[in-house]
Amino acid sequence: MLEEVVSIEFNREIGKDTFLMGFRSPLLASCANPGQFLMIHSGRETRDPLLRRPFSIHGIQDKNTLMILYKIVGKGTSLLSALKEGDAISLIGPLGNGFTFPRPTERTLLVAGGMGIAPLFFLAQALKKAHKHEITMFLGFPTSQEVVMTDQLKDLNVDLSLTTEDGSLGMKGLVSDLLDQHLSQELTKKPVIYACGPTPMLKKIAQKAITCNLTCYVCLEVYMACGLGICQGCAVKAANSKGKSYHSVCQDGPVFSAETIDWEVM
Amino acid sequence: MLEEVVSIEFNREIGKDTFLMGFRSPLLASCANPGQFLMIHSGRETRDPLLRRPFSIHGIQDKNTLMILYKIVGKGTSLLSALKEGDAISLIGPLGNGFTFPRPTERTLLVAGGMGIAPLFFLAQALKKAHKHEITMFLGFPTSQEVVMTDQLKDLNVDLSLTTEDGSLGMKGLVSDLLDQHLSQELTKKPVIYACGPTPMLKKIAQKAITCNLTCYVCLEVYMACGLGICQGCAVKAANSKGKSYHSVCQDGPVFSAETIDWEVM
Amino acid sequence: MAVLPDLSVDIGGLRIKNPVIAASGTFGYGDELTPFYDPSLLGAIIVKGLSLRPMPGNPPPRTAETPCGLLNAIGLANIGIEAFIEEKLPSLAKIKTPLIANIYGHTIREYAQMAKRTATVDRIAAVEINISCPNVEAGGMAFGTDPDTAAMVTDQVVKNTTKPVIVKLTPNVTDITTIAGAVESAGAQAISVTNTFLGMAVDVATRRPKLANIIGGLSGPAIKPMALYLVHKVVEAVQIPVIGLGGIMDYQDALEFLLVGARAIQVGTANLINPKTPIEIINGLTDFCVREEIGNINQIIGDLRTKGEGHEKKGNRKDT
Amino acid sequence: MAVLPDLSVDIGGLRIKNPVIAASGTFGYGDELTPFYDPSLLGAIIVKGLSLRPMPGNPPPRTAETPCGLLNAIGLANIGIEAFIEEKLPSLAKIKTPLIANIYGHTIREYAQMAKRTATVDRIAAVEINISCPNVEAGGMAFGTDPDTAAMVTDQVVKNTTKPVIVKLTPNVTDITTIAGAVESAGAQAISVTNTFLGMAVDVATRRPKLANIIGGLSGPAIKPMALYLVHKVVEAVQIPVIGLGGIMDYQDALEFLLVGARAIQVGTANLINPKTPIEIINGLTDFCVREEIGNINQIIGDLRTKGEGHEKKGNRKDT
Ligand SMILES: Cc1cc2nc3c(=O)[nH]c(=O)nc-3n(C[C@H](O)[C@H](O)[C@H](O)COP(=O)(O)OP(=O)(O)OC[C@H]3O[C@@H](n4cnc5c(N)ncnc54)[C@H](O)[C@@H]3O)c2cc1C
Ligand SMILES: Cc1cc2nc3c(=O)[nH]c(=O)nc-3n(C[C@H](O)[C@H](O)[C@H](O)COP(=O)(O)OP(=O)(O)OC[C@H]3O[C@@H](n4cnc5c(N)ncnc54)[C@H](O)[C@@H]3O)c2cc1C
Ligand SMILES: Cc1cc2nc3c(=O)[nH]c(=O)nc-3n(C[C@H](O)[C@H](O)[C@H](O)COP(=O)(O)O)c2cc1C
Ligand SMILES: Cc1cc2nc3c(=O)[nH]c(=O)nc-3n(C[C@H](O)[C@H](O)[C@H](O)COP(=O)(O)O)c2cc1C
Ligand code: FES
Ligand code: FES
Repeated sequence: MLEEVVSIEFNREIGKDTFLMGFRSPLLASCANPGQFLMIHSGRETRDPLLRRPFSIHGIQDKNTLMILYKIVGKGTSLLSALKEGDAISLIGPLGNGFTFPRPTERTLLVAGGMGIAPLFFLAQALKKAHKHEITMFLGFPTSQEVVMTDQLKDLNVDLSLTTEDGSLGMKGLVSDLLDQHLSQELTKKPVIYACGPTPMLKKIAQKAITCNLTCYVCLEVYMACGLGICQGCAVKAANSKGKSYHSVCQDGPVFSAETIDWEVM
Repeated sequence: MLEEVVSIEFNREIGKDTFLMGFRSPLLASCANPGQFLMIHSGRETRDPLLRRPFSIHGIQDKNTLMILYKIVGKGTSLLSALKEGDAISLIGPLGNGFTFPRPTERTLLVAGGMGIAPLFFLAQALKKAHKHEITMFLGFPTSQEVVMTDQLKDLNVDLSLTTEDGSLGMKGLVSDLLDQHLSQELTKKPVIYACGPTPMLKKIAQKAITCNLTCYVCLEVYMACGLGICQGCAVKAANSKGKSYHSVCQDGPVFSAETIDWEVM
Repeated sequence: MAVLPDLSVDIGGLRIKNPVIAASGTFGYGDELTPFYDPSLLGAIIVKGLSLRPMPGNPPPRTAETPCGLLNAIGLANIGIEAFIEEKLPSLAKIKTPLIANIYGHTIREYAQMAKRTATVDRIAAVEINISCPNVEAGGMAFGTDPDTAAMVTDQVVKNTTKPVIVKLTPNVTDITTIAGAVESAGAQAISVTNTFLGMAVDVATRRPKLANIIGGLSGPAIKPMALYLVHKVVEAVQIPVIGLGGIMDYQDALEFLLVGARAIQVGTANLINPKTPIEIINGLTDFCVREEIGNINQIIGDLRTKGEGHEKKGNRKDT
Repeated sequence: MAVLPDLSVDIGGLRIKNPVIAASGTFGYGDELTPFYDPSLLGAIIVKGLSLRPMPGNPPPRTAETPCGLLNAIGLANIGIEAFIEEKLPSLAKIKTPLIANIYGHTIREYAQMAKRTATVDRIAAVEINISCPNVEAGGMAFGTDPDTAAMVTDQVVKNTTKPVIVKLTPNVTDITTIAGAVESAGAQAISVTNTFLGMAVDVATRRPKLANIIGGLSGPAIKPMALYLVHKVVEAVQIPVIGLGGIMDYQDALEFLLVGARAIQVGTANLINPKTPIEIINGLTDFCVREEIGNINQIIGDLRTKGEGHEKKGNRKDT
């Protein structure tokens, strides 16, 4: 965990309101794992926005360049998108616990909704590198204009299925529908599921996985003030009320085993 | 008085921490007078800084380009200096009352301290254009690195004298010293004085002018919240307590005849 | 296709065509911002705070910027109620929206006298009592921090005018609901929440307060969450309409106040920065209603949803 | 050439090497930010608010950003004072700066019990009483809004511990000086001003409060002018040292509080954004003193200049 001011190498729109940003940080690049995240602050002179914003590490390029993939949803991401090559940003990372890798023989199923693709792409890359895993991936986006990273995933030899909510590309519907369909088939080998995306999607997937008794890891996105484990702001209800009642997403997560979360209240 | 979002044509450092910014605004350029000012806001996504900042109109280029000359002193000016060609800023103007021009035969003396040069350069330009006035100008800066616009003033055929506080260029001392010296000579013709700069400098000059019974216009810089005459924030004590006690700098000024201000409390 | 939504609301007997009102002290006497738009478009205009006699205001500096906020210690500089009515009002004839007089007295008697003066002036549609100004020595906020005094002022104003009476509360109290309850009982027809928060700032280079008055009132986006909380509390405590204000800069901010139950909102500091803010808010609210298929703005007012845990309901936008 | 200035100050019998203290709830239990710097460099550390028994905290969402501010409704999630002393304290041995326990009770008896528990723990240098938390049902802020109750809590804590007692006040009162006076009379050795301001925020897309708890406490730069005003008032009202906090982000902010008379300052929300803030403030104060030829930080404390009108004194910086 370190704080570093880095210089932006690129920051380009690769889909509607969706940006890929890269910055040089050999130190962070050398220790980043899929599922971990960064807390980023763009403003230098201004106190508005006040807090850093959390972003998953999306990958590493040429050993020294770290990437994030993000979508404009508000003030912070909008300001981020206006930054140009050479501009400085401050980041803290790598934070949180990354994904637990599957055993080399396990069937691996990645399910990404929207920007959930950010950490899962990094995971796919890492898995392919480590063990040449066979990976099935379900991707969901609101509409075709927001679809990103499919070429890169195909280059990685990932078995890809796509949904869009409006049906403008791939199957029409939600990515969780794709998973339901898939799991309703007779499966020879139980998959390990890795999911990241909006909370309602994760809830559906996690509950399905628990019902089917499948190992499932979710990468949660909640509102974070510090990302450092000091404010206790990022609580999620723990499933097992005998132990502690809340997990800290920034410290105990953001990756959780599905059954450790109380999905009822999510 | 209008609000306009304009595109920056240039924004370059022409002296230490001193920037010249130009933006296209045919409408404003057509009605701007020397001594008038603009309220400028640079931030789009952010509420910090909150208020607009006032800047004198520094001149007009090619009929359609308006210029300001400014120095980085805090948050607002620092953010302004980071803007690049093509970036948008919002401005309101032209605001306030400009300088009352001297009669064509009057000897005209401009006294500028630091950024006080901004409106006075515009005035010099306008006077030369209108009547080919003979203009004497006293300029003061903290140090040689901050000296700007002298070449342009020479091009205008202004009779220029320079002081720096550290003596690194021109005479060592304050620009008000230069005026004192000048006024201590036997003068054949009484000059009309136009002064702009820090308040302590204006105070000295105004009091001197009043003592010497000279016509003197000062362009005041005070803290302004709105610049529009609605907040009553920009008050300065009026000299004649029989009438109203305070002037609104943004409405009644920023140019005042020296004897209308109560300099004791400034 | 879309029928324009009905934005009109009723504040204590005063019907206004939309819930967007210009706040006192940030809109001059009514026509200063005419170069930017026609003020007749506003729901109402509350003019600069008026006192019985003209007041010069405090020595400068009177304003200072703070993070997302504005400190002011204007000290109620104004021409006095008489000059306002005689000299200013006639020139405001062309403004086709209710004008509300914001009045401030040094004594309860002064409040009563001013109330009486408004009673016969047709052009004044309502009176807003300022018992919450932090920037004047006598009276001002002092009247607004004690329920009994607040009630007495209200009572005297109500008794002396024929107009709807709005009481503007100060946030600088332990329990705003007791003050709200007291002025309601005393006959106020509506309550404005909130005036500015007490604050100060220091220039470290000179080691001097940034305001000559040392202390001032804080306004602007910085105070929005606190103002919203206070509106929420007052709405729960009283029956009469509440007008919300404090840091409203855009239509989303306005919606936050309407959702917690404000019947109308006022725009203050934002006028100083972007004079067109009130118009942008009116347009924003109109578009929002069209988008969400809301025919009447009253359907939004108070529609805050507090049941259920967490943010799981995100995206569940439509229910009209 | 320059001798390093003496930054040490005394807060109610506790001497600290510099006036920069980590605020409760924004610094964990003391060693969480060790990856960024050695916490021994701080003047003191106030640990996360402790209660008699462990508390799980409020349901999420617990935080929301507002303009230049942070709303929180953590609800005092903590492991309880017993677990803190038994399990946490030993691992903090390597931190060479005073640790101050911030305690919160549901009843006056609980405050007394916790005070007693701290009495025998060498590693706890002082106790800060939290009678100002807006985010818990019983107690919390309620104890801090009434002078008599505030005095009773203070009295019980003072009687039951051997440590210096600091009382942390809430800003959500009409007159903070009466509360400050009451806790001073009850034996408090120092006063911290201020805890968070009550606030709320609404997500207009979902029409739900942004905090599950609906209301929360506002902190960060937005509150700085109000906190500074309150410190100014309390400094004028009491003899005991005042610790200032609220929105301090850099050394200039810290200087503002010192100039109005705070003996020391705390850094809260800034830790969440830039963990190195307290160190940058210590360095900034050191450089400032060197630049201004100030040998001892106490020369700055309370050196606010309020004489004379206007800002004519600008630039007149040196007088030591
Ligand atoms: C561990 C983690 C990893 C993340 N990784 C990525 C990523 O790789 N790419 C990406 O685009 N986004 C990611 N996010 C979400 C990202 O942090 C938010 O989109 C961002 O903080 C929004 O900031 P803003 O100022 O633009 O929006 P705001 O103006 O703060 O908010 C705009 C809207 O977004 C919602 N929102 C804000 N923050 C969050 C959040 N943390 N979680 C859910 N909703 C939020 C708000 O409630 C509001 O509705 C991640 C979040 C977490 C916690
Ligand atoms: C009518 C008018 C015309 C002006 N013309 C110019 C110009 O042409 N070029 C130029 O560089 N500046 C000009 N100024 C001053 C300019 O407005 C300020 O420098 C600017 O507002 C500072 O903003 P900031 O955010 O950078 O500084 P801040 O962070 O707000 O303040 C930094 C320091 O500057 C002081 N300061 C801020 N605003 C003012 C002000 N209005 N007057 C005096 N001191 C102030 C503050 O007290 C503080 O000490 C003019 C001011 C007025 C009123
Ligand atoms: C410059 C200025 C002058 C004000 N004058 C008055 C006044 O005369 N009477 C009054 O009731 N409120 C006055 N106020 C308070 C505002 O009407 C409003 O209550 C407050 O600023 C909060 O709203 P805002 O954050 O939208 O500005 C003034 C505020 C400012 C900033
Ligand atoms: C996330 C968070 C948790 C807090 N927890 C506590 C606490 O446990 N006890 C306490 O006395 N104050 C607590 N506070 C209040 C801070 O200590 C401080 O008084 C307040 O935030 C104002 O200072 P700031 O603006 O520098 O943050 C907390 C504040 C925040 C933001
Ligand atoms: S975000 Fe602060 S503890 Fe997790
Ligand atoms: S700055 Fe607002 S009236 Fe002049």
